Amino acid sequence: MNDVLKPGQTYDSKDHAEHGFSYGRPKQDGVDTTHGAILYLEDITVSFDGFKALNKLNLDISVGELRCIIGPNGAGKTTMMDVITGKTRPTSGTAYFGQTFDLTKMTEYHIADAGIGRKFQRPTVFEHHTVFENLELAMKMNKRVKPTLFFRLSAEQRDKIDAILKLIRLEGHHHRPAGLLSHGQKQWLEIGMLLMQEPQLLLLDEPVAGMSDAETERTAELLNELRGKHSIVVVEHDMAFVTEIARDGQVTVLHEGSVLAEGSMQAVQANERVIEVYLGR
Amino acid sequence: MTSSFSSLFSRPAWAGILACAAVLALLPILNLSFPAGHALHVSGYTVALVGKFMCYAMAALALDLVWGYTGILSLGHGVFFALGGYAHGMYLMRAIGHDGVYQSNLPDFMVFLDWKSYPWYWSFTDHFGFAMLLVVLAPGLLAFAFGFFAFRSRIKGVYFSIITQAMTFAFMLLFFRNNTGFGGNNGFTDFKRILGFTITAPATKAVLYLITLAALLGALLLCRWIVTSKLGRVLQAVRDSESRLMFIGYNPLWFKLFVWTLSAVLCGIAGALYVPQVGIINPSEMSPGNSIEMVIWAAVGGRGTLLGPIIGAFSVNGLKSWFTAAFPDLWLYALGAIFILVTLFLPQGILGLVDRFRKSKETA
Amino acid sequence: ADTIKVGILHSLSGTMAISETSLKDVALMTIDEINAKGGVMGKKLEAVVVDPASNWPLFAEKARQLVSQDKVSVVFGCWTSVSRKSVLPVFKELNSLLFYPVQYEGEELEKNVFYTGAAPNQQAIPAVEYLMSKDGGGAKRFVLLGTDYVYPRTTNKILRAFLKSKGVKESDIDEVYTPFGHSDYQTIVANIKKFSAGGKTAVISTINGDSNVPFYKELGNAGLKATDVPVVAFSVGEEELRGVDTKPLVGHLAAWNYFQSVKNPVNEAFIKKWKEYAVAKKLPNANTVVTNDPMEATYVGIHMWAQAVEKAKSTDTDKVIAAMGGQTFKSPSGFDLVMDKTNHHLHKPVMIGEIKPDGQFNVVWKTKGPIRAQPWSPFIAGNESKQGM
Amino acid sequence: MLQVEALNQYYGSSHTLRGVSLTLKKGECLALLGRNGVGKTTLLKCLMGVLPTAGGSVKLDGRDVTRLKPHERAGLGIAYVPQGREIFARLTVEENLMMGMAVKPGRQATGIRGEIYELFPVLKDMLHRRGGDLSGGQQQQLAIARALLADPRLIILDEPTEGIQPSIIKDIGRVIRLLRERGDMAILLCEQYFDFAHELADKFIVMSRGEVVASGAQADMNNEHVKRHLAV
Amino acid sequence: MNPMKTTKILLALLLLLQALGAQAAIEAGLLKPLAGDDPDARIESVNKIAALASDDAYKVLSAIKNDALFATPDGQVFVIEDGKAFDPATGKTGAPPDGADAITVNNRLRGAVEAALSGFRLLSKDPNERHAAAEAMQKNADPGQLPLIRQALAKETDPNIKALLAMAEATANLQSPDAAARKAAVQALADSSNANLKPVLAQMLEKNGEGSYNEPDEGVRVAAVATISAINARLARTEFFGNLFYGISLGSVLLLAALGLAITFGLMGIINMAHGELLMIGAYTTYVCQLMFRTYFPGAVDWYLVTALPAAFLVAAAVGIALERTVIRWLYGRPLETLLCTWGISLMLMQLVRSIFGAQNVEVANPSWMSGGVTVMGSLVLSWNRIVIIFFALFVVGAVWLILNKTRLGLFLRAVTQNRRMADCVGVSTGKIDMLTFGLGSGIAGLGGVALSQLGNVGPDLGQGYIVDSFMVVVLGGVGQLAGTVIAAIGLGEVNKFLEPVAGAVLAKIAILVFIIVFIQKRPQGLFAMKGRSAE
Ligand SMILES: Nc1ncnc2c1ncn2[C@@H]1O[C@H](COP(=O)(O)OP(=O)(O)OP(=O)(O)O)[C@@H](O)[C@H]1O
Ligand SMILES: Nc1ncnc2c1ncn2[C@@H]1O[C@H](COP(=O)(O)OP(=O)(O)OP(=O)(O)O)[C@@H](O)[C@H]1O
Ligand SMILES: NC(N)=O
Ligand SMILES: [Mg+2]
Ligand SMILES: [Mg+2]
Repeated sequence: MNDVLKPGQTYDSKDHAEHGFSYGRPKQDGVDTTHGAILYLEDITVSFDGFKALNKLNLDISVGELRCIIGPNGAGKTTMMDVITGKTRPTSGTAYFGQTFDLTKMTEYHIADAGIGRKFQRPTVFEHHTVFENLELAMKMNKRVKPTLFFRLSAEQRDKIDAILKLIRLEGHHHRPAGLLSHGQKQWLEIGMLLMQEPQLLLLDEPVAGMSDAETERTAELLNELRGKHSIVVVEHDMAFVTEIARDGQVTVLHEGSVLAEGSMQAVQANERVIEVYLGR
Repeated sequence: MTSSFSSLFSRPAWAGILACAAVLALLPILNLSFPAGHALHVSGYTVALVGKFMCYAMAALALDLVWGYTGILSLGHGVFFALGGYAHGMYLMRAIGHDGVYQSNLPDFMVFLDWKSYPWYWSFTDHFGFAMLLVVLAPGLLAFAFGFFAFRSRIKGVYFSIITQAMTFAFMLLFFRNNTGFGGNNGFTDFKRILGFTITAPATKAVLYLITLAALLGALLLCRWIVTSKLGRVLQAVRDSESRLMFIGYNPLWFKLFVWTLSAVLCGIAGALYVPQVGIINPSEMSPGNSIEMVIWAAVGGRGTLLGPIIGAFSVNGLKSWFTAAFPDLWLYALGAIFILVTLFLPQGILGLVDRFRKSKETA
Repeated sequence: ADTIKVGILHSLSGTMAISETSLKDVALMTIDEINAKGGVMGKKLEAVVVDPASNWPLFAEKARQLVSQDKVSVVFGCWTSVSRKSVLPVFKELNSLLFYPVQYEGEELEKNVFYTGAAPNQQAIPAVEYLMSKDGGGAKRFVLLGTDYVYPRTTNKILRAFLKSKGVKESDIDEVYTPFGHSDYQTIVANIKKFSAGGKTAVISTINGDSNVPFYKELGNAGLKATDVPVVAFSVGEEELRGVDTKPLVGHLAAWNYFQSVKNPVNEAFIKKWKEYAVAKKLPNANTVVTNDPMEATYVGIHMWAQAVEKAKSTDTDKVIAAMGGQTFKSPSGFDLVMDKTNHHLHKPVMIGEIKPDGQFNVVWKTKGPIRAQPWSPFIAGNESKQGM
Repeated sequence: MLQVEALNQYYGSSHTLRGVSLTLKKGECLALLGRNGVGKTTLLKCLMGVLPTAGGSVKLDGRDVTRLKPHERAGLGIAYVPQGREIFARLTVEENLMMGMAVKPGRQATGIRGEIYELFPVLKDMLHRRGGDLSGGQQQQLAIARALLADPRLIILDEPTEGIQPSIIKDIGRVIRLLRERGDMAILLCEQYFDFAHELADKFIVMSRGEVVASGAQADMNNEHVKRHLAV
Repeated sequence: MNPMKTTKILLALLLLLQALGAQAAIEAGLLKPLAGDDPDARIESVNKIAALASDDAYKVLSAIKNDALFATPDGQVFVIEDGKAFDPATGKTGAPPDGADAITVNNRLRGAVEAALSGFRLLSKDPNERHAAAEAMQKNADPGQLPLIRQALAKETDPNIKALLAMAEATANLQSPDAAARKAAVQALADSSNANLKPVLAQMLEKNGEGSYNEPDEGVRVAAVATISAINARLARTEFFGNLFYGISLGSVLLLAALGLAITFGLMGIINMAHGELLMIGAYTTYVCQLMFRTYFPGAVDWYLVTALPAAFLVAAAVGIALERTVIRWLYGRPLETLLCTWGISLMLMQLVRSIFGAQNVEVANPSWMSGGVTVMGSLVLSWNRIVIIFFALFVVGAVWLILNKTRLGLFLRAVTQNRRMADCVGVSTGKIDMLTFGLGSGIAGLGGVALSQLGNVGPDLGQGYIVDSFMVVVLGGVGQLAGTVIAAIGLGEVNKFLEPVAGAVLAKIAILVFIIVFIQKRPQGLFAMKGRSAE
């Protein structure tokens, strides 16, 4: 029984994608990104009883890019992530992961499996599992029933978990139930879980909310390390942090469900409309 | 493998389990080897009672697997128990042969409904092996089909509990109908023999008893192995936050379906062992109240511990048997009070009490 | 031992407690009565009461407990046929005795059981004959309405065959079943009304237990009067009517082998004793207690058993069985009831009563004397050969 | 007005608060600083009465409230904006605001003061939306508005800027400053956003592993000693 | 008994004596057989007495009907009412004689008396009496009654009664020797909704032994076909409305049973297995109120419900509050523990009631204004108790809705049930609100119990019969959704009642359960699911 896929090995996951069920198939290692973009959102509209949380939103993320998204409270940033991860079905519009994965037709676990990982705005971890188990659960492997039943942790995998534990500074806590962690610790744990998943696209919804300035800095360092290895989308309100990680990459400003401005951090910060609706004077 | 086998339980837990099993195994032997009146004699009534409790314990164990670990509260496990029982009962009915009231090769109730031959769904039930297959398949398939649709629709929490209750209630009404072909309200009773052995013979009873004990132990080990595997941790994650689990790439459907079906099958086996020992199976086993009682056994013993539900099934039923005879007019007060006191003062059940006791000793 | 233990196996909780609790009390009263006269063979009787809680497998367990743990000499108990069926194997296996006091469907004869209630020919058939007679209203069409279990099913099967033999067409018979505890009779009452448009109709009700009250309430409110569509019930007695407002039901019928309203000295003494007992033991609602047929059958059964033990000079099952045949007892029904020599059933008189506004019955018809039970109804094919054990 | 002395608290066997003491006067704003998981939220919960304390006392205007239930403390004028917002998810925004006035007698709790909408204009558009449907930042604003509606004498804010857009952080800052300047309210502000806290506080305390390790006036906040306790 | 003969005698003498208005005592010989036990003689005697058509005869016949006719062992007959004995043989009133016993009345005698009385009543002064008599007459009128009907018709002023009488006349005319009269009668009956006519008309269309139609006239047969289909159409419509009504009625019962649970379970999240017992307590409170009225205010016994409603509410609420304070309050946020605990409570409450009131059912009578029914569309009887209960259910739902949505208590209650800790922090005394909420839910269950007592059993197991249904209703409607509960209850009632005639009671019930299971698949959160983020 091989629990973990060897590089290059793939499972076919086409046939069940449209139905509401499928085995938890491991991701295809190669998302087809021949055109250089890993995520395309086109004309995405999400409407809740007439209220448009997203309004014809367009967004492209290229492979290896680190994109920051900012925007007023209620602009639709979280909703956008909901659409990408299959939590919310858009009312209209298309969303593609690479060339082949139509995200609007896939289930949450299938999307996760295909290589999109997400950190939620409110930290969500398995509260009754220990920190260690949280990481073990998130670890990249064949997530079907049988392999899970016969799974044995290898030394390599254990090392990986230990490394991550260190990274998120919860080494001493690995036997504690995650529910007993403080708010900020949960944030970290969730980032750790995300890393265990080894996704190609990371979605981080307000990763430094509730972190102290020092910790925010560390997170920025971490993201800078990951830059290039993964494609990353970060939503944040902390301008210092955004400036730090955006460097000279693109920053997108959402407002009322669509893109208000896009450009370098300096350009965006200077934008009158952005100042008016978001930054304030 | 052996090392992982022995690591299923802690050392003291193993000792306790094996000691209990040995004592239980001794009961029918004492019953057979010593004449009534002898100091070491154990009455047939006691053996029959303990045999019944072991079946209940197995049902409670099965329920704990889905409830305690996966957070799926079934208020309809009685239906699986009963289906296993009915499947075995069909064989036992056919084994009566011509010894029924009407000396027909049909069961009395069919003669009585003017049926001339067995309906199709009774085919092959005269073969013991096929009946045993049915014991597994009937509850298994029902659980699989029911679970598949329910879990696929992401029915959760009380909604799931209530539709399991609706399911068992519907089955009860269906089996109460005489036209359904399972003996209506009377169900199956008055069995004569099993595999050629007289069912009331003390030796047959002892063997049935020992098989039940073995099945219970086997089920315990199997469940324990499952919950300590990584799959067990996934199940608990399903219980705590199913949606989060999906975002890290698991499809909860198959995990839930796996334990749900397994649990139903274990429950069906318990029912199948119950029928020859108790001597009757009828639709009241599917009444919603019976399923709720199973939940109560698990809760009283300590949910999510596997051993707890077994202890719970023994203690609740033991008390009930004692109370109904000792205070026939007041027993419901006593039983009701116990349920209340257990929930208020032992939120982790009886096993929780043991834990607490051990902890307090450790710290002291 | 210096006492003789007797078991009492009636549900004191659950759905059947409604009917069975009073049987337990009557049994205890009868035992007191026998003890007051010196007991049996000079020994006092000692009752062992258990509660099988309307749960059929529990009946089997409790029966086993009574016989093998408590070592009782005889058990008085059960109400529903299913509870009887579930304890039968136990009594056979342990060769012990059960006295069953309720009317039932027949089709059974067990060496270890004495049936002190009515077989179908001692209740159902005479009742239908009465309905077809001029005095009973000359019914031409019949609704057979029952709870879906073996007693009503069997009884109706027998009645169908009987009606057929009387020339009633299939289309003039409607058979309807409801589940136990059914409580909404609107549709059924409307259908009865519809059916009765086709000619003089009577309803034969084998509804058991809790459902009777909603049925009768619906019947009363829908304006179906006994003079239009009489209902004859086989499981509704004085005890059940305590829970109903009987004014709208006046004239509807029940068939039994005993009614509280029967006038004779034995019955008067029986009722008086029961009322006094209820008060003395502070039974709930002691001031309104009533007697009914299964209570009488319990009373008769215990006395006959005691007589048989005296005769056999032993409580040994086989000896008592041998001594039971031919036992007579002066019963509250006003007749000397005889235990049949061979078939373990009593010879019983049949009575038909109409409901009175006070919840009692007005006996409008009865047999001249007790009649012999036919547990194997001649209206069921293949029963001709089965007469004895 | 608020006097906390030697407060201790345990989660099971772990000692989360170790003899925390602090005082706060009317019209003052105290910033509570510290790294993740040092026990800030725990302390605030103990002040509100949500968690039981194992030792020490909490006094409000000299009155010992250590044994009072949260609603009794609310009745005495403490309002709480918890970390994680704790909006009533299935009540509308308007109803959530009405809940803010739960401490007041029915007659005085008929309408929502317009002033609230001036402070948080977004809420006005959302009055009939369910609280749980709001975005994270909107919920945070709702939580603060809810607390203000009680007209408290002590307001406890647990990381009120978390997840809030910069312009509104400025607004919230303005609100807090306004309240402080009004002088009829004591403010206990737990904050990770140092500059924000620095701007608003009159004084501060720093916690580490359940203990107060530094405290002082606003002017001392930037000193090295303090920074060390906040660094990773 | 032959009704035709009866009415003939009756009629002849009636017409004869009416003019005289004679006031003669009844011969003792006529009365004596009434005291005997020869059924035929008694019937004959009834008919003869009826033929006297005097006030005394009316009195005697009514007395038979009302069980007020007594006989002494020597065969003297008295009407005994209000402690006074009237001797019809002498016309004197005095003290009741010793040893007088009520005469035995069976259905046959009662039927004869009713037939005889309906003749009297057709000409009664009371329009209600006349209406009832005309209605009875219209069911099976025969030609012998024609003169009587015509006479009544001539005198009748009330248009409703007139229409009924015309229908009765037509019914009687069906057997007229004159084909034209028969045809007119058949055509006139096209407006009838009397199902009893169908076999009569159908019989016209059947062939007799000689191969010719029973009805010789072609035209009459054609008319009969038309009339039958008209009656059928009307009956089908009636049946449809009947089912509709039965469904609403069943739905309102389910609703009343479930409404309290919609609060304790739906809002508070307590899996309250003792809910059924709270219904039961309401029903027993009704019983006790009735008992008090019977004992202390026998004159006003019809109004016992007026006190039973508040009493049941208060008693059930008090029991609920007691449970909440002693047991349930320790279990908030642990719904499954509440299941276990309330199951225990339910066992104890049932046993408590058994100990106090006995295991048997107790009798709760409908007050007279809730007895019987109103006839609509010709043949559909809508019983008063059900009509009252439908309106009562509406009232209770309305009240609950107001409390939940329009009061501060309702707001607090919803807040506490959603986030207990935060509600506490904003200053709501959660303990008090919990107590009041549980009390409210329990009290409403008590009100449900009052309603149930009017329809079915009042016994220790009453609640057990409704607990499963109640949970189904609340869950189907969507937990915490009052409107959902209402629609689910009515919907289940309707589905059940439209299925039942087709499938029978058992299969209908099974079908309903399957329907619930399937429906939940489609809407996993019930009918009125919470949508959006707030649902999580
Ligand atoms: N299920 C829903 N029903 C109704 N409205 C919703 C729902 N989900 C989101 N909304 C609304 O959609 C808008 C966008 O919400 P979203 O959470 O995406 O904002 P955001 O950009 O993430 O804001 P924040 O920075 O505050 O987290 C908000 O106004 C919110 O109230
Ligand atoms: N319910 C609990 N049971 C046990 N330990 C807990 C519980 N809640 C918090 N803790 C632990 O107590 C410590 C203090 O937690 P607290 O939430 O007070 O931290 P904090 O200072 O508010 O951190 P943050 O800045 O991340 O919000 C942490 O180590 C946390 O793991
Ligand atoms: N035998 C009966 N009434 O079940
Ligand atoms: Mg957001
Ligand atoms: Mg905190």
